[in-house]
Amino acid sequence: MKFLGLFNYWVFAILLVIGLYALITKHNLVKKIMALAIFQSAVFLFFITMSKIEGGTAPIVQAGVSGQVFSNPLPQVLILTAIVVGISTTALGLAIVVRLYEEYGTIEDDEILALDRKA
Amino acid sequence: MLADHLPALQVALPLLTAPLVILLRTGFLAWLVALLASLCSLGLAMLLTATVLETGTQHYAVGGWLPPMGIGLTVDGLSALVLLLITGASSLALAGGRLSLRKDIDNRRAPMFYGAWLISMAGLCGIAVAGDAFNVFVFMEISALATYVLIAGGRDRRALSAVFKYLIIGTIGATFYLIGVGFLYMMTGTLNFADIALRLDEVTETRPIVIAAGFITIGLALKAAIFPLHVWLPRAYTYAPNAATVFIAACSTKVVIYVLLRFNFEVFHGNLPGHTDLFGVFIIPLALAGIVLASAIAIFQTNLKTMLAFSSVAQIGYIALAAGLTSEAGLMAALLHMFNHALAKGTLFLCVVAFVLTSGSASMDSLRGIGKRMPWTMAAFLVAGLSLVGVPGTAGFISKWYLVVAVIGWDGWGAALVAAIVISSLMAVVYLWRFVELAYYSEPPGGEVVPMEVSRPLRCLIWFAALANIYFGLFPQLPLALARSGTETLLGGLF
Amino acid sequence: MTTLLIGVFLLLLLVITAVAIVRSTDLFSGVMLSGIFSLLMALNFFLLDAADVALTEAAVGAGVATVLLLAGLKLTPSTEARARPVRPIAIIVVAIIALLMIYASFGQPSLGDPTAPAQTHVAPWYIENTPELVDIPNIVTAVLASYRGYDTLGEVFVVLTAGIGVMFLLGGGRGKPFSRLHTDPPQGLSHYLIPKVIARMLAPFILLFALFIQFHGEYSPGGGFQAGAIFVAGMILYALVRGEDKALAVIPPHVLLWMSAGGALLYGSVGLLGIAMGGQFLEYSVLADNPVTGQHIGIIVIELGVGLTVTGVLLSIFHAFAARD
Amino acid sequence: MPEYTLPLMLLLPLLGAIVIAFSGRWPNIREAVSLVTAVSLAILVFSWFPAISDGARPQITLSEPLPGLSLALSLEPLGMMFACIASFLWIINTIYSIGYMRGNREKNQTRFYVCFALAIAAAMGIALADNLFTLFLFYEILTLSTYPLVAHKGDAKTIASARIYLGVLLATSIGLLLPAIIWTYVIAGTTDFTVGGIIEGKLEGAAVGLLLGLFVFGIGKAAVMPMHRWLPAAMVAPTPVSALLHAVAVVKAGVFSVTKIIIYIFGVDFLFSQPSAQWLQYMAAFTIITASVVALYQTNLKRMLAYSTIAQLSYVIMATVILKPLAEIGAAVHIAAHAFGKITLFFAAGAIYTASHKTELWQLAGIGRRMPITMAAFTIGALSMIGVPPTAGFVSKWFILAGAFQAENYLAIFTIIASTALNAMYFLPIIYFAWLSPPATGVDMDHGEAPGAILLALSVTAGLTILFFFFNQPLLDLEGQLVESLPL
Repeated sequence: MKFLGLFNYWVFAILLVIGLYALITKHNLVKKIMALAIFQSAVFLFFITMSKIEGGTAPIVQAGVSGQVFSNPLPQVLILTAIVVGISTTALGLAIVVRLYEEYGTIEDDEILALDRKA
Repeated sequence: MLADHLPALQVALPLLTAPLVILLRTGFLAWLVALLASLCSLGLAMLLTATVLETGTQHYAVGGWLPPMGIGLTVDGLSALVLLLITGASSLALAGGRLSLRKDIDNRRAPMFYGAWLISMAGLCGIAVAGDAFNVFVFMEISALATYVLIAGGRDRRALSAVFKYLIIGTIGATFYLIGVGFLYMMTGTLNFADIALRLDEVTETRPIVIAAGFITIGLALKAAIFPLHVWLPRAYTYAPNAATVFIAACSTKVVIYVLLRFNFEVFHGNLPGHTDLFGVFIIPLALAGIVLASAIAIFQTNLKTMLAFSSVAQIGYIALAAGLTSEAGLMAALLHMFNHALAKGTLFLCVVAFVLTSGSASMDSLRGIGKRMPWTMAAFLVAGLSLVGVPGTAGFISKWYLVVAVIGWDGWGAALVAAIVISSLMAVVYLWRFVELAYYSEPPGGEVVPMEVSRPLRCLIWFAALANIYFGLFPQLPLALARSGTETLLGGLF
Repeated sequence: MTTLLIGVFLLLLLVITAVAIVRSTDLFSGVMLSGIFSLLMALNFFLLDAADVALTEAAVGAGVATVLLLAGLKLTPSTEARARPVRPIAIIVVAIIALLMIYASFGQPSLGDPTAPAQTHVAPWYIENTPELVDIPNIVTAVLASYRGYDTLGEVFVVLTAGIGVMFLLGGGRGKPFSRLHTDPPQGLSHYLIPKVIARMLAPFILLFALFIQFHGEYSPGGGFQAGAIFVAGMILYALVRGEDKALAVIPPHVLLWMSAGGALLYGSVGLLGIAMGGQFLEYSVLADNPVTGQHIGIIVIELGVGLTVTGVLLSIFHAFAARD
Repeated sequence: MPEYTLPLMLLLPLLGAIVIAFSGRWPNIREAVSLVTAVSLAILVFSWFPAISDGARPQITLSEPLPGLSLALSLEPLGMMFACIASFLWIINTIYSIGYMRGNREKNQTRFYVCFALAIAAAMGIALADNLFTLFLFYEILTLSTYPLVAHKGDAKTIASARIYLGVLLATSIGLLLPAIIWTYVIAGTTDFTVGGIIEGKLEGAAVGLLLGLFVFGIGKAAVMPMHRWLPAAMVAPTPVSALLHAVAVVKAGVFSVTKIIIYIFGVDFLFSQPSAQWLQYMAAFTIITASVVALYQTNLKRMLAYSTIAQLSYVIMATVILKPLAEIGAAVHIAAHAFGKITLFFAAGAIYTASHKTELWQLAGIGRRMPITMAAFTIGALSMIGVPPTAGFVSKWFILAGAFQAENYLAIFTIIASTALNAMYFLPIIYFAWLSPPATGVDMDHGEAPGAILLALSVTAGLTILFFFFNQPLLDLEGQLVESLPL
């Protein structure tokens, strides 16, 4: 049971390193942005896992019902913010990629580096 | 009445001015409003500093909810020091960078640029006043995104590839930080710094805490460009618009180091057995490598901005080294060096703004003989350069002095560390002097010496900054008081 | 137990999808897989009692992010240059990180443990006191908008900054807004009958749903951000079907700019109003005689601000991408 | 005399520098300002002389950047003498410079005068320093302000030499002197110059020798081998600058600092009791002999004089570390005596260059007939270097030798005698050939004396070298106090 209870955390760890691996090794900039999204999603999973309480329900008070167990609202709030931060980063990153493609004609970072060196 | 709300206003003022700025129609107006907002922030920071020095640490509960339920703001000497840096650097860069920015940023896009500038500044201020670990993350991301925009404003296309790299590394760093905060929340159930520190004592299982310390330290080290995690910095500094470099180089990495110190000393130090040693063992070798190698790399640069950027990596190494000693003297040295290095680097980059304004490029070749063409600016560059080296009478000397005193007191390897500091100081002399010789004793491109000094207001501003380097070298009472109060808060948990 | 097993199954799917995203060399299928990844993630969040987050992840991850990535891919090559050899060193490094974290996990409270520190300190206070202090059913909204309203203010500015950045880089906002507005061939999918009809029918409902989410956020999952994202999804659908220029005619760029800036300003001025009325920054209790009413007013207004900014910014970003060749 | 006149000694040349910088367009005004500043500075400095002789010790603190580390000025006998020498010789050097710079039509003359005034301000700061921190501050300013002077010509060769000059001086000061100061501060808690020293009881054994080494080699301006490389390199500078380096300020600042540190930081008594500090006199002896031998092999006049200076500086060092009262007086007096002699020699070398563009020794044969005044002065200077009465050099050597006998220090005695012989061997032939030989073949002798300003300057210094032999009592009185105030 302990193992099953920690399974979420392991998936978090694995997703995190999959994203990190792709970030390090991939040269395609769009791919890097996707990898960044996986990387960040892993952290979302981590926080939301933390918020779950056994037998709990979403923290919305229903009129007339008492004695409910609510899952922890705080990590959820944090992740709402983090998701927004993530999409903002993605948008900005993509805009930079588009501009890079217009300037260099490629979105592979090793080719961009080679062009920079030549200059 | 407003005096009670200074911590919140410090962030709210520039933050809320930004949306107004992007609605403006011309670059000049946007610049003017941004400058005014920046100056007002500087004023607020001064008021706040005075208040902190007079009455001690300021606490503020946003929304009227007391921490740890709500988000608390905490302003102590250390925050005040960082606030002064941020707002001062921003005002200086905006005031001195008008013409330069007008060249770099076309009028149509300028309001967006200045809006991003204000948001970046507000984000940094937000970090400096935050008392909440997640709030730090939010404002770190605000300032980071805005800073990416600032850097992407560079005219060279390499600014784009530089900023993309920065974006990826910055995001990894911030996410690592967030993971660390998550582990801390998991084990303590709170996000408030002071509260985390309080409740860490009760945690019997420390494995997740150690992992949290690791993630936070590495994540922040990435953003602070501590060697060898600095790869994003030199290109970002080099290709950013010159005036933006003044601002970014003076304070953005410092603010991250500020968070690093906050966390490692206020939260972990004293609560996590062996953390202090581990922190030193981790950070000191990296700092040393950074100090020596980055200085060496700086010697071989052909672009003035890149040279100064590598010098920044080395100087960050000094700060990290001093902090890694985890002693009172070491922390004093670290905090002072944050202030003094910002002062020197800000002045140097401001001179670069002036150089590029008249000669069009920051490559060493095009700056030959600049000392004859722009004697005033070059002299100011020299003064700030001496401060960077740590010549007595300049601000840089004060922090180097503290650093060496702290290092000598460190048992075991004191002499070796002193040697490293000395060697890198000498390398600083070498890379600076390479440029000084070039500026004074080689023929300008085209052969003729045409006086082409920048406008008088800019010259005055540059000299104002240069003289500040001397003033704080002779009368360092203000940064000393702030650093001392900051050291006390940081080590508060220990004594 | 069943939910737990479903969770395990979903998580395994997540890992497989992630690997597939990394391994695919066709970026289009990568984008699609990313969308699936987000949906799976959203399902997982739902299982973990995080309804608001699930909704947001679905709207943002599967919706907005996918659209943005597609818009980006339209302007850049859509395949990776070539397959690259696997780097053993990188694998070793990340494997070590993973192992360390798994090692650390044995010191962590397991999933759902009600005695974990995270569940016993601040969180119960929110659950106990919200009915009395803020009196809205959705505690997530209460925390988001009131207790941690300062973070949310920051969040709005993150969005605004992204918008500023994209407009700065790709054009938009004031002045000569988008490089290509009126081109001869009919834009969008308007010449296909079925999508046209469906979209015509769907778009108003989507917009209506967005408004519901906006103003019902206190009672059920949702709020300004989700509403904004859904509203934008509706507008994008409209733009895809009727063409860019039509969509821009409905909400012109300078209006989007005003919305973006205005929303953020609205939020901020509520904060300053709190100071003006004798409270702290972002203190809503002082906005009315009755503190609880004050909280309600504050939350509604700032959620509106969030919605405005998110809509304005996301649409501006979309147009900025879409208008580029 | 009120104490606020102490900072005035720094401000005066500083102010002069600013005014000079702004009057660059009118050379006459510029040089008049230089001269006026120099004269008023000298008046100011000399007016303190009687008071200091009577035992006054004015002190003033300007700022205290760090606790226990202040920017403070004070005046004591050693500093008084250094200030007198520097300020007085500045006047003469200014007169000489006017003749030299105009005579050779040098470029960038304004920069020259500005930097010169700055260097003097720095030298005053060193003379008045009340603690190691203040000393270090002005020491670095002196290095930096003389760099443009050394690099004056601005061609590639000059720049390379100036780089050595700056490199050695900055590297030694940052690399060795600064750590030594910080070390002192850490163990003693202060860096104030205190009668009797501040180290005693805080440091023992080999560490004392190490600290002394850091100080002595850190003060590269004292040119103890192997830190002497900068001095021959700096010979590319115009002659007035060489005079500044060798006589007025720079090397004097070096030996002055070493002497002051030995007396007021270590304490003579304490150092005498430390075997680990004895290496310094061997080093000094080695430097004296080696530099003299090297001088013997030089063919360029100025380079020969440079090596002669290196040897003479180590005289002062050695005299100081004999650690006996008479020797300490000798050390102090030798700073003055060498200043008069060496400035005369350099003025003469510059006069020869200005009048005939001769720089090599073999070209000087028979030049005495063409330039009698110059060569007469040169002869007096050379005799003073050797230590022949009635010149200044004799007085100081006498005291040093007396001190050495008092200490029964045979190493010092032998070194002094041997080096005197060596000095004679390289100076006397020049004098002989200059006066008595016919010109070498192929050397033009169709020139006369140098311009009047130059002649005036070198006559004055030559005269002083002689006069010092007869009228040295005030200085001996002053430095006698140094000894009385030392617990010997």
